[in-house]
Amino acid sequence: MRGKGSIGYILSLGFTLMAFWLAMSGHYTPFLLSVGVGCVLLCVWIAYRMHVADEEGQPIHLYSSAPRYWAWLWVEIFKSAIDVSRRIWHPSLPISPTMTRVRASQKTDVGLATYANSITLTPGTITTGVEDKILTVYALTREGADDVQSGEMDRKVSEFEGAD
Amino acid sequence: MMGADVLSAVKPHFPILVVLLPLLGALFCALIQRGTLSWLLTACIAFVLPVISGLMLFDVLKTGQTITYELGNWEAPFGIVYKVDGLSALVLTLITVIGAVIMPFARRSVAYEIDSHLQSWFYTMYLLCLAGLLGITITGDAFNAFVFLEISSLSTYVMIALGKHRRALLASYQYLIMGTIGATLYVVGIGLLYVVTGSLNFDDIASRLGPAMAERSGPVMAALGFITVGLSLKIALFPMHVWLPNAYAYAPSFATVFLAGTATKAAIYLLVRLLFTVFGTTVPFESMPVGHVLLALGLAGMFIAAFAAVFEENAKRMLAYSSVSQMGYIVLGIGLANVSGLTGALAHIVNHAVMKTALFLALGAVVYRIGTVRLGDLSGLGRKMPWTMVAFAIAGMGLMGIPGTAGFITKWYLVLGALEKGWWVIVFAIVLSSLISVVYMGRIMEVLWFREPSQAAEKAKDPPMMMLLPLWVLALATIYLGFDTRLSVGVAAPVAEALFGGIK
Amino acid sequence: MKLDVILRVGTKLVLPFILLFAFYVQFHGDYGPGGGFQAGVIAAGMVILYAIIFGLKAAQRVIPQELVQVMIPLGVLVYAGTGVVSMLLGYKFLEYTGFAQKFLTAHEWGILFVELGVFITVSGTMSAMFYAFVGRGR
Amino acid sequence: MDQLKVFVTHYNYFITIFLMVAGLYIVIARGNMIKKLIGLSLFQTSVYLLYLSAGKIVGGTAPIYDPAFKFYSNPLPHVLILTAIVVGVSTFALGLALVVRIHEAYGTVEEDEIFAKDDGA
Amino acid sequence: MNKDGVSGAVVEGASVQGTGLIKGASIEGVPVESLLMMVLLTLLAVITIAIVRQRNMFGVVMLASIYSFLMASVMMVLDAVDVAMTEASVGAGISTVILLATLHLTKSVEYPQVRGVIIPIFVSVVVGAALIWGTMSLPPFGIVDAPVHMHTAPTYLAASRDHLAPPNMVTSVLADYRSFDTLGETAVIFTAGIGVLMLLKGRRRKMLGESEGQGDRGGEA
Amino acid sequence: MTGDFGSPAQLMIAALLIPWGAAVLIPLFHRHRNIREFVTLIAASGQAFVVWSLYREVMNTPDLLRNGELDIAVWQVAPMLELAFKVEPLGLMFGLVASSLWIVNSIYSIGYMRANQEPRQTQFYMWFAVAIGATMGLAFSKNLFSLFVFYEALTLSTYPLVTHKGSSDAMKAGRVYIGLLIGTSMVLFLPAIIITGYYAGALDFVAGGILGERLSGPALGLLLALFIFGVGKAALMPFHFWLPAAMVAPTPVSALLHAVAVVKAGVFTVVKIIVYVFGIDTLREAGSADWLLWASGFTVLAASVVALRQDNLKKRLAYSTVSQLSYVILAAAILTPISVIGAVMHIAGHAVSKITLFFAAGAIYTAAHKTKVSELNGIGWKMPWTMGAFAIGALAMIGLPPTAIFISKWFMLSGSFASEQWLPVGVIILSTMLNAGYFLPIVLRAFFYSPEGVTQGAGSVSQDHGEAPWPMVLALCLTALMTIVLFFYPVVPLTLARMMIAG
Amino acid sequence: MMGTLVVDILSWVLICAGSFFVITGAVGILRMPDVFSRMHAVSVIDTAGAVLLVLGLGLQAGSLLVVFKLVVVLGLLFFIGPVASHALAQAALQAGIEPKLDQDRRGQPVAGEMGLDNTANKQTNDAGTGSRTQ
Amino acid sequence: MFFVATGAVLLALVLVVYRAISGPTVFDRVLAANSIGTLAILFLAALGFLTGRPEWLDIGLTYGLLNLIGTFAVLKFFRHGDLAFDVEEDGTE
Ligand code: NA
Ligand code: NA
Repeated sequence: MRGKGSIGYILSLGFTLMAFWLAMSGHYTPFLLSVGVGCVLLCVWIAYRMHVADEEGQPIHLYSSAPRYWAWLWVEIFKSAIDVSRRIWHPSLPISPTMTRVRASQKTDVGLATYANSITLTPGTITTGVEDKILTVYALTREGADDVQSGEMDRKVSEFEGAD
Repeated sequence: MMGADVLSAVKPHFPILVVLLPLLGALFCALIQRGTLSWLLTACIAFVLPVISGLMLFDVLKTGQTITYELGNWEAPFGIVYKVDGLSALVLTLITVIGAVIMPFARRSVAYEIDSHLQSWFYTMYLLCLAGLLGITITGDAFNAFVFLEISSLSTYVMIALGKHRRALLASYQYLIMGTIGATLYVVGIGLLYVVTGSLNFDDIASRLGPAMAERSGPVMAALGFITVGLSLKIALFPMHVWLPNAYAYAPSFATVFLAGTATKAAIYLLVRLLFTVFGTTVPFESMPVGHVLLALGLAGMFIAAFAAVFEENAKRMLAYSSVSQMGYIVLGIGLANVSGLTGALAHIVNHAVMKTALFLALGAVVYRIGTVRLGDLSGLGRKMPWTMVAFAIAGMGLMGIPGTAGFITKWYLVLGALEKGWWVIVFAIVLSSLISVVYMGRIMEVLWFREPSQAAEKAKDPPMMMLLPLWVLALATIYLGFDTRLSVGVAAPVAEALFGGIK
Repeated sequence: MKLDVILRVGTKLVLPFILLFAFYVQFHGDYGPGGGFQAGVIAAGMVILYAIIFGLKAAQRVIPQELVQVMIPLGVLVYAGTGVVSMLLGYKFLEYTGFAQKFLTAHEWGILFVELGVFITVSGTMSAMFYAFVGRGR
Repeated sequence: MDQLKVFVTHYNYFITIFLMVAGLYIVIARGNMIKKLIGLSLFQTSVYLLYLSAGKIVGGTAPIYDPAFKFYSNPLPHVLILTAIVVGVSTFALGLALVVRIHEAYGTVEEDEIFAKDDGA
Repeated sequence: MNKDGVSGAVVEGASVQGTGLIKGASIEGVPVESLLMMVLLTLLAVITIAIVRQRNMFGVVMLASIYSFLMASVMMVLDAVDVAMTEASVGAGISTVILLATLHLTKSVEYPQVRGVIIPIFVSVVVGAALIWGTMSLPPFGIVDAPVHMHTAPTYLAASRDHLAPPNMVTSVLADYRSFDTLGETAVIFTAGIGVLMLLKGRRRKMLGESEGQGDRGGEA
Repeated sequence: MTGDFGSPAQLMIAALLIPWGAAVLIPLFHRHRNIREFVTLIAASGQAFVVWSLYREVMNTPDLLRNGELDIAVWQVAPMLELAFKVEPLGLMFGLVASSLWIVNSIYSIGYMRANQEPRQTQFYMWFAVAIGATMGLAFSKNLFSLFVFYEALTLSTYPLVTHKGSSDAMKAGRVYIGLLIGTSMVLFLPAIIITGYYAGALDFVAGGILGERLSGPALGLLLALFIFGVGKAALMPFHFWLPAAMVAPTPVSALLHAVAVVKAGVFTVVKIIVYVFGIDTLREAGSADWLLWASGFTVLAASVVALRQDNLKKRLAYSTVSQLSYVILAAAILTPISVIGAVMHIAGHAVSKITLFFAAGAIYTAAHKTKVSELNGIGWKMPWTMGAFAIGALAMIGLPPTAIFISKWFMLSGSFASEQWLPVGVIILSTMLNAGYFLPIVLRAFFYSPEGVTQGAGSVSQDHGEAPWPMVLALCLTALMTIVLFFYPVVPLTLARMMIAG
Repeated sequence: MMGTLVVDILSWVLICAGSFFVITGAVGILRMPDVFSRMHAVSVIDTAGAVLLVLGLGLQAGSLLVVFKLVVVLGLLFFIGPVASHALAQAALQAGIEPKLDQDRRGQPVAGEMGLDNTANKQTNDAGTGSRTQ
Repeated sequence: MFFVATGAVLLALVLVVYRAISGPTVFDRVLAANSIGTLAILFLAALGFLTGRPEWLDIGLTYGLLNLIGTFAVLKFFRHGDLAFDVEEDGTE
């Protein structure tokens, strides 16, 4: 699982890092550019030593399907945010906290992490634990718990993960 | 020819070299990781430093002019400037000489008391502390002084904590707390001064303080108060001395030896520098009762700490309390606010450093031989370690202020200072407290010389030549400085006059 | 599962960027906030984060104890060395003017060197401290 | 109204003083050595505020030159405080290391208990 | 360096203060910046009280980390961007981590209520009173013609403006004008680093005085 | 001008250095006690010879004391503080006494230390030499600073001697000894010196004094008090009790304390200060020394009364010393030239007679192991030489002819009569009676009482012990002889005293 | 001219909305009954509040550099938010703190991949007293 | 409009600080600390725009990164006490 990454992951990391540097820098003198290249190389080397330049650290295979998934997630997030806000401002604080467990259908750890984090990102639900592909979820309301258990997000993440 | 060329090329850099050499030495010691090699390096550096500072002192005295060195070539209020005048040259020379003299002692003492894998780092700390103290003494910048104060403080905390007894840790912790409070109060004071004058350079602040004082006296006075209290903590002025006895008692012998002679002296230097050069005597001694406060605390310290020393059972702690008491003399001399008093105080900085270092060196040798300094264990050591103990006795007499020793000279000037003010009570107080010092030194001498050897002392013998040498150099210096005062009073008197002349 | 997947995946993603961000802070100190100290702390932060998630031994495999230990004096040496070099060039200690023809360039070089020194010492020290604290008693 | 003005224009200093006093209070009044060190840090932190407040110009900007701006707060206090922060964290780390060792040697980090174990030395 | 020329230029604009960047923004004559800062400072004070009162060490750590964030925000308002960055990284990051490590090593979580409060309060009040007395006549916050802004600062600004130094004056002062201070600062870190290693590296050894009958004075050196 | 053995200045330097040389040499012969003691004897003889030669030079050319030839500035320590030596009549007289008695005491010591098998004899001889060295420095001091340096050196060098036995009693006595002497000197003497320096601007001993009109009467009196009580070695009550306490020391040490050096240094200092710092005339005109008559008179009488009640022989001798020392102070306090001559005479006379008494006491202890007066019945017949010498010493203490002290008392009385001061007259007469009261019984017991607790006849008693070892007897006979010689031939002290008064 | 006005209005809307969510979240942190429920309020700030606010600011940025940095900030917030919440929830549970639950479905069989029978779950309303299988 | 943003964040900050102080559990404080970290970042962003120098968002990034490290440290502290706990080393999980 923690084997050293292939050359593809390393290149990907290098390019991403260089892009990051260029975007952040704002000063494009020869000196700073060469320093940038040097720093990126150093970072890549250390990342390589740390075994983080692998399919977990550089999920290049997911880049293509990401936009669609994120767009869907955004809508979910805002819907939930508005719901939670409504409950917060409601004088009687109408919440019904619920703990539940759901099975995740993702094949990889990245996919699993994406699923768990998506649950947490969505206001109203939090993943409190991951054990053998079973997520423990804490929801602010029963409806929230029902939504998670309905498995729609699970499917979306699996699609996102599985799309080639 | 070559040598002269090199010297003339290097000479302008003397001020920075005094601080830079120990700093570089510390770095290399940290990289070397070999105890003996580090010691060798440290010793080489420690012996070069007094030459440099001695040459500077000589220059300053001969020409009567200050040596300045602009770091990064940025002139005074914009950058940091090193400045060597009589006062700083005196203290620089003192610290470097002490730092060098004790080096032969270091090797075996450190090898005996510090774990072998830490020895090289220990010399790192020593050199850092040295660099810090020298930096405080040479800088002309108030904030730079703080930075170097902290270098010396942090390295001191570490050195103290390396004592073998667990109380060393506690002592270090307590010193860390109090020392940090002191340094922070100092920074607050400097900050207030900066706010009203816009400057950090000692001379520049001094020249801008007049108008600032006229406009806003509150911050200036508050600054004075904070700086005085802050530095008093580092000086271990009563009642802010509580960190010192344990720190000196439980630190490794070599650390104690070094600190006892130098650490508080650099802080005193800084206080004198600020009170006289920056605040210019009028503010501290006329507008505010700083002089009287120092006087009162100095007196209280002289007595209370001396009494504590009388009843102490641990020889190192006894000497540590004695240090607090002796600091009282110095502060008293400052508080007298006249030339004689200040001369006495400055001379005592030198004299006390010499005597106290010698005393702690002797105790260091005792630790090396019998591993304890409990008074009960020292019985009869005079006969078992005669060379060590005769030197101890000589330095001890100096501490009592017996004429013919360095300690007497100090008291002479302090009493003259008090007489000039017509303060008879202080005359007698000085005299009475020397009597107490006779009592506690007498107590330890009696144990050493006139009792049958204890079990611990039975097998003791004089330490190796290397450890005796520094001890004897300083013991003889105690007598020498009691007769030839050109190096103490001879420098201190014109310096004191200059410090007072600055405002007239 | 040996490591919490959420933490592991997240950390892996972000680690190289932390380090690069540290370098960014280091080298853009002339134009914006930052410099050797801040960069050093952030870089050490990366080491610490790695150690927290993957364990001390793993961290010490990547950034060995000996390395951080040498970095502590090395940075100061770089800093002081800059000053020594300026002295050897015939200028005062830490006077950068001799490093290049143009005043500004020379001083930028000087600043670069000393900030580098700060970075090395700070990152080394912070990592070493972390190692020392969490390594105590094991 | 004048008093209000003084209050407003010196509010920074008052808070500085408050932080300082609070830090000092913790150092003196608390026996837990870790808490003491935190108090010490607070005490030091207050100094930052003192310096930085003095360096600020209302309507000014950060001292990073840009032709669009005319007033810059004074950079010198910033530099000094950077140094002070470094000193602070160094002291703090060293203090904590000492506390760790003290705990190993005494089995506690409560000053009173330690003094009791060491019969007041 | 012609300091007078530069400082003159700055003082010239003294009359237009408050019209700088937050355009005309002031509420009841109090500039917006001051207002923001007063709120943040008040929060800082409140957190401080909480730290004083909190006896759970873990809670203290968290409050201290909050304190750092607030302090860093204050620093931002005070235009000290470099300092804010440092405070955030040190206060919220390194300090917290090391503190937590210490808490683990010392098992110190909750400490007992101890000690009298009279003396501490007395000392604190004296220090506070002295400071209040000292600061009452300090220049008001934020004015342009305080001594601090008239003396050396214009030179630093001029150098950056005239392209004799990098735009970030903090960098040029830190690493050039006062680079020796920074060398000292680096040496402080070095000292602390080596010091911590000396104290904590390696195996735990028994120290004198740790044996049975603690408090005996035997074998002390 | 050069004498037979070098110029006067060379003699003076030799006089100052010989004891120190001995102190260095003695420890080198730690293992060879004969050589060690030979060194002591040679040094003592050399010392005496040198000082007497110096005296001869001075007598030959009295200008020597005034032309600055015997005036050696060793080192300027600081402004006003100068380590300097100068020979003047009083100091020369003290030097003569001390160096002469060193020989005798050395002879006696050899006998005493060997007979009693005392431990650490090398240390004893070494410290003794150091003490003599300090005494010489003190005697020839040119100023108060130098005098004080050697005054303290004397105290410190005699401390190991006082505590020589190392017993807890000895330690306790040592503590009292050093505590009182260092204490008074630090707390009173030293400030007095500094005050003098501050007001007079100098610390030199100058004929007629250096203070002049600078201080008013009461202030002058106060300063005088600081000096007199500060010189604890003069043992003016209430700072006298170190002297009886120090009796635990071996007899040669007691001799050193009471006769050769320590207490003599005390009264010497007092006289020197009164004469050369204050000036007799200054003091008399200011009337600042009247209290001193009372104080010293009280001590003379009170100490005598205490001595009457002592059974321990050495204690009785000690209190006698306290009393006799105050004679010197009393004489000086009369403030007439003639009484001051009496003071000088008394220093010499008391030295030789009191050393005789102590030698005798030590001989009794060595031979008979007796320390109490009540045990001395009939001892005179077993130790005739010793007790004979003792009788001479006792006569001297009472002030009867043909002993030296008769002369000094005579001068004192003359001075009082001349200045019509009746208090000293009364004191001297009364104390003479008291002296007789505590010394005559000893002599009577020794020769006329029969031994107690001994049932056998007088003939058999003489078998249990005889005289002490011969060096001791020799020494005490010599000193007894000196006591008498000084009566018939008082020219040396007298001349010097007159020279002193003449200035 | 028209363009800037539109951008300004859009900014206003976004910033106001963002501010609303930020304050809402803060109020939630105050009002919610226990630490777990408060986490939900936090995530309102972390997500909706932050995004809207940053978007509103981004429209006013004027330079691509600032926009990019804003994006990075946002990314970081998105990253920190869930990870921190997850970490905190885990830590709290680890420390033995139990959420005040209206319903605890942990004891029930885990819903399979198909995500069925949530109706069955609704019936068992055992208010957190259900036995935990671990 | 930047003032609105800054003010809103500040108001939120005040509320969260209240939570930080009142607790009641340490986890409430951790939660508050975390939120304050987020709010501080938003505050910095808004303040940058308010004062006309929005480019110093680097500081916000620094906040975020170190806040993350701090949070992870807290988690590790509660899960294992020991910050350097390593599963492979101890193997008890
Ligand atoms: Na959520
Ligand atoms: Na910078």
